[in-house]
Amino acid sequence: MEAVVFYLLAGVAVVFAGVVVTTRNVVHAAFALMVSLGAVAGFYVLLDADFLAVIQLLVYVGGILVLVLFGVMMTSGRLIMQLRAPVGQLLPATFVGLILLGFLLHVGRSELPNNRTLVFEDSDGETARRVARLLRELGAESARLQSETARVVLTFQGAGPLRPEAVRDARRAVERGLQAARPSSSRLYVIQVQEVWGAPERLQIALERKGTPASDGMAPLDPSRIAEILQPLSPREDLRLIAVQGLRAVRVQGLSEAVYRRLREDPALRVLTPLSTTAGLGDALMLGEFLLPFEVAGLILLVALMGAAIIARKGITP
Amino acid sequence: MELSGTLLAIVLFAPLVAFLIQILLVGRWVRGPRVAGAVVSLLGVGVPFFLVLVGVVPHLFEPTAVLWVPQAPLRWIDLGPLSFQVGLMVDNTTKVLLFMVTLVCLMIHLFSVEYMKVRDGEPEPYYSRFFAYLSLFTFAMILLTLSDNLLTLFIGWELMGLCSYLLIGFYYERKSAQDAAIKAFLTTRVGDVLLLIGLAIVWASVGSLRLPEVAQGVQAGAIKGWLLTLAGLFLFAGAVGKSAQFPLHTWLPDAMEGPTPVSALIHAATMVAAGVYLAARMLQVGLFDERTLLVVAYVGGFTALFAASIALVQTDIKRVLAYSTVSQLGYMMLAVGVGNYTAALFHLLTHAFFKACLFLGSGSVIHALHEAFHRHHLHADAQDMRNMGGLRRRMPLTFGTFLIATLAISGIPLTAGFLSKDAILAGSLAYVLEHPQHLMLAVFGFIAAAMTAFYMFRLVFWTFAGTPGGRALGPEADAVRGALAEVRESSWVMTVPLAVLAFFALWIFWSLHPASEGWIAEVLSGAEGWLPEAAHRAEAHGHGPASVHLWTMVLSVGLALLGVLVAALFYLYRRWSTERFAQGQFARVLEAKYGLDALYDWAFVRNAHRLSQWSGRFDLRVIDGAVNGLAYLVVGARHSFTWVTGAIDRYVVDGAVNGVAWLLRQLGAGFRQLQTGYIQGYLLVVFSGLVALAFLISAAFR
Amino acid sequence: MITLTHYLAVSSLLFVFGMFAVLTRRNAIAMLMGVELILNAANLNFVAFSKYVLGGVLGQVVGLFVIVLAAAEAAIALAIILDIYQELATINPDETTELKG
Amino acid sequence: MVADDGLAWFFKLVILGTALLTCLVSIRSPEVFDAFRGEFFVLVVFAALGMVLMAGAANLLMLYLAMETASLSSYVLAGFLSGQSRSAEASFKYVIYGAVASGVMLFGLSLLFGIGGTLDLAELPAALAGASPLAVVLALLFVLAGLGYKLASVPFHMWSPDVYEGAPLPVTAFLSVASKAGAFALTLRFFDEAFGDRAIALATQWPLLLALISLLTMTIGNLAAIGQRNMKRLLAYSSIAHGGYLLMGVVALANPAVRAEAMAAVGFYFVAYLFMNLGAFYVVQHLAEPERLNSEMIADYAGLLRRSPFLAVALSIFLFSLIGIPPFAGFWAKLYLFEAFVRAGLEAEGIAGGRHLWLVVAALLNTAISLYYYLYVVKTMCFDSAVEDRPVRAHPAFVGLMLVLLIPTFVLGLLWSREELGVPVVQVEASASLSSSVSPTLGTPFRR
Repeated sequence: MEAVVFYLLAGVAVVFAGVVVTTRNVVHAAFALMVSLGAVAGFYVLLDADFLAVIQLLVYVGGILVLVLFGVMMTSGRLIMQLRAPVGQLLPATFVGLILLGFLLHVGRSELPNNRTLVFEDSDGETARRVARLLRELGAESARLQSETARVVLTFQGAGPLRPEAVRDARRAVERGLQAARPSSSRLYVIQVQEVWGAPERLQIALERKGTPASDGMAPLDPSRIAEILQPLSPREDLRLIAVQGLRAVRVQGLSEAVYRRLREDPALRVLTPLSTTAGLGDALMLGEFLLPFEVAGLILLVALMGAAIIARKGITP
Repeated sequence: MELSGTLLAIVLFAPLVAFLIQILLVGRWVRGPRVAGAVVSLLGVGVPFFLVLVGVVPHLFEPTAVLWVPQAPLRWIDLGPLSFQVGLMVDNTTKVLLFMVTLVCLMIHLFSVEYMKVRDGEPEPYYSRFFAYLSLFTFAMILLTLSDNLLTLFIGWELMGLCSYLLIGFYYERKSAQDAAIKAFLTTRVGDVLLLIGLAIVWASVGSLRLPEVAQGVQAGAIKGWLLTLAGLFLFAGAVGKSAQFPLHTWLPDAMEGPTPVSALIHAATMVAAGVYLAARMLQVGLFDERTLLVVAYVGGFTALFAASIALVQTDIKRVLAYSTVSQLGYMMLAVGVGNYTAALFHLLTHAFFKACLFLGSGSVIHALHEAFHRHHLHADAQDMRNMGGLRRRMPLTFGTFLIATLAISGIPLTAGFLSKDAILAGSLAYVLEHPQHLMLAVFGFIAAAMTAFYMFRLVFWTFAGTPGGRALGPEADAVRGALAEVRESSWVMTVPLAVLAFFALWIFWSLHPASEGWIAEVLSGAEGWLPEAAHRAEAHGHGPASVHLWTMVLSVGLALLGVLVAALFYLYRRWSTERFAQGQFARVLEAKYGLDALYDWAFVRNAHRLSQWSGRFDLRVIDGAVNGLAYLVVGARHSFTWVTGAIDRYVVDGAVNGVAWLLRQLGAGFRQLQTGYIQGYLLVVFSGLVALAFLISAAFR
Repeated sequence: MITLTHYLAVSSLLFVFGMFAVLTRRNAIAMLMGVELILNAANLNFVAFSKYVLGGVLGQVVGLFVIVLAAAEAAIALAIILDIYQELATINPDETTELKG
Repeated sequence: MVADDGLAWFFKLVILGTALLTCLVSIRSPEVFDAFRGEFFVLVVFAALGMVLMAGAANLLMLYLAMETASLSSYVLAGFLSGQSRSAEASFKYVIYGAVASGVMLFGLSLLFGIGGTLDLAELPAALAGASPLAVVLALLFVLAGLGYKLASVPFHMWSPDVYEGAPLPVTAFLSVASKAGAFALTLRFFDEAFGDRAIALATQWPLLLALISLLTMTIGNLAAIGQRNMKRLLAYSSIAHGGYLLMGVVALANPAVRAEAMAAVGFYFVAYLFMNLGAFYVVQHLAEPERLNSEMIADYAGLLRRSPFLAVALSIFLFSLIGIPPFAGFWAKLYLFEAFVRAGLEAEGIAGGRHLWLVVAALLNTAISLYYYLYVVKTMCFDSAVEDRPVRAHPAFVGLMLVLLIPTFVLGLLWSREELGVPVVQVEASASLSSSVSPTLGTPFRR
């Protein structure tokens, strides 16, 4: 099924990209580009990047292409124009394109690490051993296996039903605590803050491992060590940390496709899925290590806004 | 599909069955071009191709050898304790060769369906006989590749000799065809006799002719010292005859008397490939020791250069291609000689495709010209390049495919030929770096590369560029020009095989990486399951320091482009004239093919006793000449010395100051010209710069 | 089974098509479309690597930034193309060759 | 994400200094469009911010964002002249070229990300250790397309003469120094942190690659400058050539033993380059104003020595310094750079190990070539007879500015050595992300 969808999308993306480079009508080119980029959004869905797919459709297909179409309308008297280059220009471009394609396909096929990563829950420490044994049996010795703490859930107890300020303060305290405890815990980030159903005075904060793979590997963080870090921080007089639960996990990297499938299908292993990629994205952007790039991106938008206004108006203003 | 004995047996015997059906049934009752004959033969090679595609190709990357020996070992000849066991074997080398042989044979069969229909305006009377021979030829080659022993290999080998005799002499009413057939048969026979002696030595020492056992025997030291060398040299002599290496190469150009598809078959997929295949196998099992290998390398390298130089002046389109085959086979032998087994077989494969494409392309041209000349009742030679020209527009498909194959044989990047030739040249360069005393080996290869590009583009420019019949001579010249204007593209039965073969002449099938050997090298250099561990010495050479590849690429591409450029200046733009060159002594020597054909004719065919007289005269002339020449040289040197010192004063010292400034200004103006103001031009520079840098740097560590 | 190689093949094709558009289209806006194809090819790479090799959201973060940047770049580029249209009444890249040498 | 070390700080100062001078000379420049004069300064500041981020970027994403910030502002700045098709064309070419180059670079970054599995430069060496060299080099080449575009190095240089000629003069001067400074800081950090590892350098042969690019850049830059008649364009090509020399410093990074010296030499070169190149551009800008020569053509400079001795002498000094004639800063800059390069080469083993000494010979030959066109300008100013004799007066404020640039051009090399000036480049703060500390070879400073 995945294969069918993939080939369908690939066909659409590539064929319409082909239309972009061959059509004689610039509006058709813009529409073909829209379809091609829409297919890329489809790929994002296949690649578990739902949020990005939505953004792709909204910003690219919705925004940029409208901009491009406006550009087309404002700069051309007629829509069908000499878009095609003479052969003298086409030939070298084809030539260079073919070689480049050859290089890229070659690298993609046989030079890049064509491997996969899996993360399993490992609450009892048994999973790691089981995975290791399976890997040995499958002859996949090259796979790297490491234990780590994938998720930590902190439970706070308040005096009475919690108010929004208390929730906010708790969250800030946890973040500050994590920052202070660098670098050992800097690979965790707040993923979810939720009140416990049926216990209005309780609050749970889930911390999850960052998307960055650790080349150093985050040693399985002892929940008691987390507690040690966070204990001195009582966010408020009326809020105490009462429990720290860590979810240990096994991360296996460098799996070949066959081994990957085999491991996924093993009934005794539970694959750990992230709580939410959208939340993870938001967290990485707004609170995590990508805050500075996020600000820079905002700045870039400002520059674009200003620059476009200046350039567009300078000819009009005397 | 599983690789099984049954599958292999069908692959092997299908062409034989086709042959038998034709000879026993079809040929008897029907005369003239009947489709039945063609269909039987097409099936006879099409079925094996299909089986190879589904049964062998999927197992390409499995590093195993499948040996299939009949249940009760087939004892061919029982001589008490010694007996010949025969069986079939499929290892990595065989897998790729089988694919190539069946595919190329299929294409040639298909092409022949149309090509052989007519002889001199009449329907071909021996149509099915021709196809019968083709089938037998195919069977012989498949038998040779599938054999696990030297006995059946030798049977296939001899069978091919017979087929080549039958097919070269297919137009037997022509005297020249008869002569050529006999010449081919006899010349290769010289090699075959020596080969038989070699086999005898092996059999006597090892006690078996099965390849795995021979490999083990050699490993264990069953043949030692000079006996091993002797055996190797005898075996190599067989390959020399079959693969038309110097000095037994004279039969191959004459074999052009056969129909063009036969030439394609002999030159690409079967006969001549057999010699290289044998040499490569012998290298693999260890029957070639250091001394033999050196001989192989020198014979190969010299042949590459020697044949290329003769091809420079040929005017018959098929003869140019014939000498180019000899030259390319020399390359392969050179690769075997420096121990570069992978490169030799790789070039054998790529060469098969582009050479078949070249021959069939020339066949397409000849066919069209024949038709046109026949319609105009002309007797002009349809194979003479001087009667061609300007065919580019008349036969665009033939031209396109021919050009691709020409680029491939010239070793221009982005073709299969570039990949394999580069591998050979890099191997020889690496060998020379290790053994500087054998510098000539690399020199042979590189100079031949430039010559190849030159004569192949000369051929293309003469045939396809310029004005139609622009070079035609004689009383019929004007009529030839008129006939050429009516030439038409050949039918799809002929152009489809051309397109298929041209595709395989591109790099993309062999390797995605445009500057490095791809999967094929991976397959070929993989361990062969039947060889003893330590016998994998085949790959000992051929991989020198990383920078060797870089320099090889720069040198070979540079030389090839130089060859193309010089050819273009001579024949396309007519900047330089060939007149003076053509009247010179050197050209005459080349046209006489260094006199070797005449020499053999004279020495072996006529009376041999004049040889002594001749050598006496040689003595007189050469030694006398040398003394006189030396004196002349000394006098000349003194004169030129005074002239040079004067010139240095006048031109160099004065000129340097002004010249450098002038040069700088010119260069500056040149670079200003590059800055054209076209943004897309700038971007093209970006991307082509990227590609060029990638090419260069990736060649340094492939 | 779809592997990373499949995605890389698609992205390589998109990249080469984008390059081809940039090199051969005779309209500045169509060239810009080529740039969008190149950016999308890169983005697809990022997301595919992120899923297959790393198993995280890191590549998606980059993808998000790239989409934003593409929007900003398109805005500026279109403004400049409008400007050159006002000056020269053409957006054919072959006709903007006053600066050269 | 963003490094906070000596390298970043040093180049930040260079960039901010250039930005400050650019703002100063733009206050009255007629080339800056009056209606948007305020926005001009904002854009200069934004561009400088982008370049500052480039100087510190230690992460692939940040690297791209910083480059885009600098680029987007620069596109607008290049098109700031109103009603002039040349300026519009310059910004048009700039934006198309820049968009493509950065797109290609992004593709390369995605490949690097895929090979290494990380965005952090500091984590790349470990991740790249076992990777296939071909994949790494291909990714590197794509990234180099973007870096090379910012560095204006061959074959990614072709935008720069056109853009430099068409853009307003203050912008041209700004781009030729600040943009290049940011790009060089980025390139230094990129190769030092991600590819500095000896094994990676040997496997991928990037020093050979950069040495080739450096050779092509200096040679083509110098040769193309010879035939120029427009002073702005001549300076554009000369700055391409200087980029070629500077790349030698990056090549020298391949030898860890002289890493510190190489960085310091590039730093020193940039300080010298800041003064001499900006000085030359500002004299050209001043002369191009309507009340003076109203021309950028070299032919119109004839007899300038008599018409305005101050401007002629000032320009001559800047040009002498650009050639690298002894007492001036440019000489010391080149000397230090070549010395570091030679040392790096001598200590390497063989060509494969990074012994690219041929490049020094090429650089010296190139210096000789550059004499030709620089001295041609000086000759025109001093020896050719003028068309008219009306004196040309420099604005008093401009004379002040000139002194600010001239004095360092004289004394920079005499007062400070590479170590004294350039050492901050490699001094590492505790929290900085540069991994190794000052190289021990700095203990034996180079004495003159």
